[in-house]
Amino acid sequence: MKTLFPHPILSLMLLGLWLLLVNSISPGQILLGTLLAWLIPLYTARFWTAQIHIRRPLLLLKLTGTVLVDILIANIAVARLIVGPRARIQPGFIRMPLRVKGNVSVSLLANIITLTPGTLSASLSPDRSELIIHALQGEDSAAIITEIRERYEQPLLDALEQT
Amino acid sequence: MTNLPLIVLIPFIGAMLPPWAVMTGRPWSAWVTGGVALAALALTIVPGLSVMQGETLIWQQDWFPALGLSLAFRLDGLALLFVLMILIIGLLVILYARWYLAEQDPMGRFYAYLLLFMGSMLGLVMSENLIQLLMFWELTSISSFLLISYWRQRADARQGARIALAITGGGGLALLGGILLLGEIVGSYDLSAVLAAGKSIHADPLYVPALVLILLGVFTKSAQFPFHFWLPHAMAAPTPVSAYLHSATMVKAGVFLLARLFPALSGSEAWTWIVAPVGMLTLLIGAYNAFFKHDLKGLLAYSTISHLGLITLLFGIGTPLAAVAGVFHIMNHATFKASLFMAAGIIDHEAGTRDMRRLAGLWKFMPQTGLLAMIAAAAMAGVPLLNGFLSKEMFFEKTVYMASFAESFWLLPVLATIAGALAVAYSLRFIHDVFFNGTPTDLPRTPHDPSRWMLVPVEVLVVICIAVGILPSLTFGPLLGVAVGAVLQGPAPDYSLKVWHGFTPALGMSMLALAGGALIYAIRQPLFRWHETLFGRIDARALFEGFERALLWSSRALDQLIHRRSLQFMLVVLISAALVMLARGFWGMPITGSATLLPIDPVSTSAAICLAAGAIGTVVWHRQRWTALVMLSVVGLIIALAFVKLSAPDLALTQLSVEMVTIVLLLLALHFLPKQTPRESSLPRKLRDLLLALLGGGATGLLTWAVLTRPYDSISGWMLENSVPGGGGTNVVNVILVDFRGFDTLGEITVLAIAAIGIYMMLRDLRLDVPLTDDQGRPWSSDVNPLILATFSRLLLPLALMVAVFIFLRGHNLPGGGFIAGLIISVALVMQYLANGIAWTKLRLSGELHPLIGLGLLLATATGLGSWYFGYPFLTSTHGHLHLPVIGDLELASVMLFDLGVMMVVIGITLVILIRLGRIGLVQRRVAIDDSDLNR
Amino acid sequence: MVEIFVALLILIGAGFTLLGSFGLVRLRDLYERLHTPTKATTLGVGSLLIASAVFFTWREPGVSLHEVLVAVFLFITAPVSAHLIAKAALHQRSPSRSGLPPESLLEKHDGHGAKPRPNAEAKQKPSQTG
Amino acid sequence: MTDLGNHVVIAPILVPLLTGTLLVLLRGSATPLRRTISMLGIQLLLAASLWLLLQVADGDLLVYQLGSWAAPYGIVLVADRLSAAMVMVTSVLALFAMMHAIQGSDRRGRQYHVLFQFLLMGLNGAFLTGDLFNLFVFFEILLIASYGMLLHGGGAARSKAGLHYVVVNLVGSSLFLFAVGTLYGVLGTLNMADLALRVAALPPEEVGLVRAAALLLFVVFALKAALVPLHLWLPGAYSAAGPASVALFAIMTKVGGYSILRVYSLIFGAEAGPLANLVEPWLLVLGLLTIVVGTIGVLASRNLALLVAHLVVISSGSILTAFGLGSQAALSAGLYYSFQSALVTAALFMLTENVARTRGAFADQLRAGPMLPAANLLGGLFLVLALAVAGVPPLSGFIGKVLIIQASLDTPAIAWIMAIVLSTSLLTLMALARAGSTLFFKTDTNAGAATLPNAANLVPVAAVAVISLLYVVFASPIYSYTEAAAAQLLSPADYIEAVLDGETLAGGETRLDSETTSDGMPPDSGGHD
Amino acid sequence: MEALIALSVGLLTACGIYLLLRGRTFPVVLGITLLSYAVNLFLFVMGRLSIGVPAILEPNRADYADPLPQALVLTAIVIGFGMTAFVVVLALRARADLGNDHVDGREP
Amino acid sequence: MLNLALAVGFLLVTVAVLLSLWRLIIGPDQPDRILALDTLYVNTVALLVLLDIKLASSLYFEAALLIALFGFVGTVALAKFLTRGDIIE
Ligand code: NA
Ligand code: NA
Repeated sequence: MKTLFPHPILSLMLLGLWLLLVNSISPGQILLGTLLAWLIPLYTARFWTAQIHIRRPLLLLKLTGTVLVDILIANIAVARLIVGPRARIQPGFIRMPLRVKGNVSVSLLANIITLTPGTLSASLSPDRSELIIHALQGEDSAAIITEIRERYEQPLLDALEQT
Repeated sequence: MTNLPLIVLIPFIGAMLPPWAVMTGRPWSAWVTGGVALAALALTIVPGLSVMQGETLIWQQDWFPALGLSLAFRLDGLALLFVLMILIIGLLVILYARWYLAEQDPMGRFYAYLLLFMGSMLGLVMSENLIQLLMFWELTSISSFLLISYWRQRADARQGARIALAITGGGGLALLGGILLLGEIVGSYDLSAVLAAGKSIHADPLYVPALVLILLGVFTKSAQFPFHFWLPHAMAAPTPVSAYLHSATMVKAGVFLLARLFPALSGSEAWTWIVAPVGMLTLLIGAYNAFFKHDLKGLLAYSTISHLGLITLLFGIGTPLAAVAGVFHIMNHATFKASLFMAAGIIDHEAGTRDMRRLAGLWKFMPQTGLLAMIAAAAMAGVPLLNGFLSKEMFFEKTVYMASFAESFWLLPVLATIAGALAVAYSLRFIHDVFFNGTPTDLPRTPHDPSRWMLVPVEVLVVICIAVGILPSLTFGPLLGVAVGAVLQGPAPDYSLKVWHGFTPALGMSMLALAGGALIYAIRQPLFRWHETLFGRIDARALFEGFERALLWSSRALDQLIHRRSLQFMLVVLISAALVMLARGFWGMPITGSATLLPIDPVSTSAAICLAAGAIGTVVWHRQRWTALVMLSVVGLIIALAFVKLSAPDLALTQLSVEMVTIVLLLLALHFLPKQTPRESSLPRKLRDLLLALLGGGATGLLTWAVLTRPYDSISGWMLENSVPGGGGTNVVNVILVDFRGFDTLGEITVLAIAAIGIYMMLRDLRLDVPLTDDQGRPWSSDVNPLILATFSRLLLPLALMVAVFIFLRGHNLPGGGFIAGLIISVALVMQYLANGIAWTKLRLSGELHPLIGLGLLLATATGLGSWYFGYPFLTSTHGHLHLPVIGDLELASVMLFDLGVMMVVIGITLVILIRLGRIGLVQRRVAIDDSDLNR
Repeated sequence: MVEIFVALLILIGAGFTLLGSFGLVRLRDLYERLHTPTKATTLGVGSLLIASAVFFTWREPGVSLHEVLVAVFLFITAPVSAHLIAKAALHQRSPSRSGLPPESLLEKHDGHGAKPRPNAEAKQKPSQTG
Repeated sequence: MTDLGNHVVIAPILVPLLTGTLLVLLRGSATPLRRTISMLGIQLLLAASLWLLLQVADGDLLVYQLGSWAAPYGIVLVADRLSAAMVMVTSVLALFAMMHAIQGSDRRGRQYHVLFQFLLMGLNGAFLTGDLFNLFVFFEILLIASYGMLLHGGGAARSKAGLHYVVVNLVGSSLFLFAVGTLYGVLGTLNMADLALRVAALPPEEVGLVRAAALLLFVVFALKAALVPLHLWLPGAYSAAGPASVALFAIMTKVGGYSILRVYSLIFGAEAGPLANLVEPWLLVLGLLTIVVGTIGVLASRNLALLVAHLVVISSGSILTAFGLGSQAALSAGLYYSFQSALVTAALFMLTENVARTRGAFADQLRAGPMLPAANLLGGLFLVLALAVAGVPPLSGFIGKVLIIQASLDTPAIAWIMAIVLSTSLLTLMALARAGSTLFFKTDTNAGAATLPNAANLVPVAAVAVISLLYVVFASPIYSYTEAAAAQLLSPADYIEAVLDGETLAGGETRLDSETTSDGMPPDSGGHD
Repeated sequence: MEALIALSVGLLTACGIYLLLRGRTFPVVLGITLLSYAVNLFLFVMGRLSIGVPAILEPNRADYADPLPQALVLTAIVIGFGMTAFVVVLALRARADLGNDHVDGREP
Repeated sequence: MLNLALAVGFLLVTVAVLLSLWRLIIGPDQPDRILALDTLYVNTVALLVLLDIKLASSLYFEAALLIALFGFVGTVALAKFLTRGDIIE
């Protein structure tokens, strides 16, 4: 089963994607989509070195919601910063040690940081132990780190890494 | 009759024998060659007898009627005379050469060349067709080139041969021009027709150019002034060659032609005023130089020039009797000059030198040779009772006769006598300097008479000289008669071949010449000094070499000017040519047409601004190459947008995909190139380029404007109508690509496949320095594959593959298709390489990419070939709907297979190119690491 | 009603798109400028894509959701792009108004001075997971 | 199943394509196998070419509708006497070049056979296509293959020459597209016969545009044909290319000449109203200039390969001069000259390589080198080919030049043509004599030893020498053919009729009139599945 | 709009030509690319300009852009890509063989 | 209503395009140019979506998809060139 469907989540995603692409849910398209959703992961399986184990899907879903809301907030905040007086921007680099370890979770965290208000992950250390973050209002780095930890890193740890 | 061509053919075929025969033994090559010449001579007997009866034999075979070229041989008196000379003297030379050639000289080659030459001469004199004549004429030039350069390791031989070839070959080309004009005048190249057309030829406006060109041929071949200088240098040939070529054959070809075309060309003022003065000048210059040459063969060479001048002068005079004298002197000169050359060869052979300043008193050592030489030289000097005397008398007579026509012509007999005296003087010198005049000092070896057989040819010739000199009408008489008849193409005039004509002015001139000659010889020492100071430095070869050097120098100078190996120059020329042609095409024509135009909107305007910024930015930053590349990609993006806006979604997709791959490609390449371009164009150069660029841009802009403002109508209406019924697809562009014009697409993927193969070839063993820092000197980041990128790019792969399948499947009906799908897959895979590195990715890609190219090409071609099975032309498509339960209608078309082939080729090629290019650095680095391991 | 909704989405989307580019021009160093397109432009285009999805679902038969694909795609890639650009900027030591992180930290991240090394990960066998 | 004879027109394109594809698929296979496949492909091509030649020899025009789509909508291949002859000459040349290459020079680099086959495909396609854009495609095929072949074997000289050659041709291709685009933009069609019809009916206000496009196209073809001043790429490229490649290149300039002949006799021929005989005056002047400039190059060359490259330029000039005269006799003369000059210059290139190889470090430089043990053989072959190329009797070049001069006899250009053709022949002859005597006669005692040439390598060279002679012997039938080919070119109406109202070859069904829209559909469109 | 297109084609050509005439391989490659953009755009608009009417057949539409030049441009783009790739690699080869990146293989 | 919104939308996005272009031109650093180019790509996606809506045709959707995809690949390649020189290694 594992060799036939190496990545069931991926397969499901692909089927959905196919239906999105063709904008149709006719039986023919579902069949074709299923076929592709089966074949493509089979071919690309070896590119996925890390199997993603979602321990707490609901938590992940909640995190997604948080992020989406934060993106909206981020944009409004950024809009105000851009249009407003430039003096309000007090940027700075923040060094943030990471607690997440897995490839996927580290990458996800980095992306979330970038998409959410005022922060941007600028560099990941080659040993993946820390992140350099650029913050538009980076006077209080500890606060920013704490917020990131609480809002994003912990849920990620819980959902993807800790047993 | 049919053996006429055989006479010519035999020597050519025979020319293959000596190199074989020489393997049996050296002499065999001579005997075989002699046999060949004898065979040709034997074949001449029967037709020769008819000719002696006054017949003209013609053998003709159509060859190339459109050109007017036929295989046509003619044997009349003149031809017979020459055939006999060529064959008989040829036989004697063959015999002579047998003993002349040294052990180390390759004999087979010599005789082969000689037979080639003999055949060419025979063909020349027996040609009935003028173009055929010309072919043999040039063959004589070439075979004589081979003969003269026979001793190829000697510089003078090579040079002499080249000079001879240049002059006579060049003359031959002029002659070709003349003959073509003559043929145009007459309407035929058949000699019979030409000879019969004398009157109309003279009346034609092309007569003078034709005459001049033909005479150029004649004069060069017969070494007439000012083309005479090749002949002395041809003396570098082995003496048998000189004896053959410069007595009876090669140089006589010119005067032969003069005689041959005499009825057609002579008799005009132009003829007389060109031919006679050239002859006279040559006569004098030759005789003068002959006297001052210290080299025996040099003397003979200039004497030959002089005698040829005499013959030319006689034909130039143009009266029938002068022609008789001319023909007669051709015969006489051949006999005494051949024997003299042979004698000179013997002297050279025996004494080891030909320098008359070193030779002396040889009479004691080689009396037989001395006697023969003496008689032959006397004939050359015009001593009575020898053949040379007779024709020279006739010549003197003609000059006297001419003097009676005009007041100023008194000069003719005077000059003739002076030339006669000089001839006597150099003949005397030839004999006295060599055989008497004291005793020889420091000769390389002790001379003695040569072997019996080497003297036989000389003896035969000398006997002829005497026999003709005493009994002219019994010996040469009949042959001269028919020859003259052929030359004049009518009855010969009354002439008498007698030794004694009574006390005529000519006899007086002869006596005067003999006495004068003796006097000149007597005062030779002061004359030599005088000559040395006046003309000593004039050296024809140096002149020719100077000419050749000048030619070389000027052509090299021009060559460097024209053929600069500069790409910029080539491009400037090409672009200028295109501009000139565009301007010429447009000139005087309205630019703007009458079509209704589309309004401009702000989005398009700002897109155009982006495009302009991108293009200009690429130019402005072309020194910062990376930045230029960024600017360039803006242009590509805007072009794609334009395609979208202007209703070409397929184009937009293709443009975007290709653009992407191109940028990656350029970045890959840029890594191994300097990141900056040096400033090296001068301001004028920049201005020139700018001007050209603006003109070019203006031209294409105007062209675009001109077309776009015109209404039009095209064949594409048919394509829109037939796309669904004929091609089975609603995406007309795609239907055109895979069906209506599928052949273009097949060609296009072939181009891609070849490009990949070429690139693959170029990249093999490519070694380039991998920069260890960027252009600012910063070492590279050690984070090879940033984790975040790697993680997400892996996620992208299946998505991109899905999109590609989608794009491929819908291509026939909606924007998309195999090509774009292929590029999407490629880009997705390239992304993996970008994010994860080659080694990582390669391990995870199942299968090789290379075969995709061949398989794709094969699939596309095979799809095309499939239609053959149904009896339709290549690439005929078929399509239809397959109705499946549940799934519904499935649109299937054979072109999808074709498109699949396209897709495979595209994937294979893109990846092969990019990955190969990427691997250069990898390979280099691995080498570097290995090296550092060793150092540790 | 739908039309108003679509129009609103269009205006919001276009507005944020403009905002992103505006920030690009207005802000004073690269690291600041990086924030605006990543957030505003992405959101702007996202909004436009939703407008499109709504529009086509409304105007044409069936649901049109393929725009979601582009949006998802942009949201995944935009932060990665920003991250890589920031990395490049830090590598080049692009100046920052607030000053760059200490050189030792940058060297640790970027490996300046370190010899290039072959791809370590390549040595793993592809079948190994985790 | 279908009768293969119906597809003989496309065979010269498909045979090398399939051979090349097979060779691509057999990547990394052993050399003997590759050579065998390549050689078999060429022999098959030769057979197909001969078959095609025989089919068109009596004056038939064969039209092959690709995809069963009739002209002007689909792409058609057209075989007439001229195109069949060009294909034939190409095949013969290919055979000789391959005979030479498989003696070892194909192994100097990689992928030789693949590139060779695709180059053949491009050449034959260019000769056979009846569609202007398709001509562009085949140009590109032959160009990209020639780029690869030029670089075959590698080295600095080739890289440099290759760069020049490639870039210049890329610009040329751009010009081609500008020209084709303009023609389409004004006339709305791409089929050459259809273009001819539309040009003949051109409204006066469009004349300027079409003329501009036509002249631009002329620049492109002149570039390919190496007409001065657009010949600058040739000497470098041809002298740098390896012998195995350049032997086949000898035909490439002929593609330019062919295209000029085809396009300017068919589309802008006598019927083209104000655009009639558009390029002839240019051709005449530039052709003669090309001969002169080529001769300068020949005189100035310091090595044999370069000299031969300039000979190619001269021969191109001669051909185009003849074409510039425009009469049937002149075209015929030009064609007669063209076929032989391709073979002879190719053989000279092959000989050059042999000479260079035996002379070691002296290669083909025109200076005294080691004594050649096979000087007689090499020199003899050189002599024959030199005479042929310089236009000295009794070899093929002579007849060619005589025909050209003869064709000019009753034109105002006679004086120029005669003067230039004859004097440059002399200068060429002098340069060749000098080169030959330096290479084969002159020895430098310090030069070390030369090696013996590979006799098998000389077989194709000798074969061309023999052919050159036979070309004279059989001048009359050959000329009759070229004369008929010229006549066919000068009556484009037949061509147009055959293409636009013709029958399909395969299936043998008569087509409807081309004006109706239903025309061009497959016999049972949409459904022989 | 026509004028805008004509200007664009002209500008692209001009920039392309200027870069083609530079002395180093990389700018020449850029020039070739710009020139081929110009050519492609030119060839494309030879079917005249039309907005919003792609040649995808739809039941209720009569207006279509001319599909043929689009097909030609597609072919031209693809061929151009092959050529560009070739010339880029050739530039690398020349750099390796000649030691510099001047188009004539020698530093001026 | 929709048309007005579209017109305004086009206007705003067009201005955005020009602003991105401006940043692209003035730079000053290489990363700035990558960022500007990346933004330009996304801006064109916006333009295409607007065009889709305006023409009520989804024929340009794939173009938007590809621009999004390739804009990312381009940014990655350009950025990697700056940090590593060799983009495929
Ligand atoms: Na003496
Ligand atoms: Na690499």
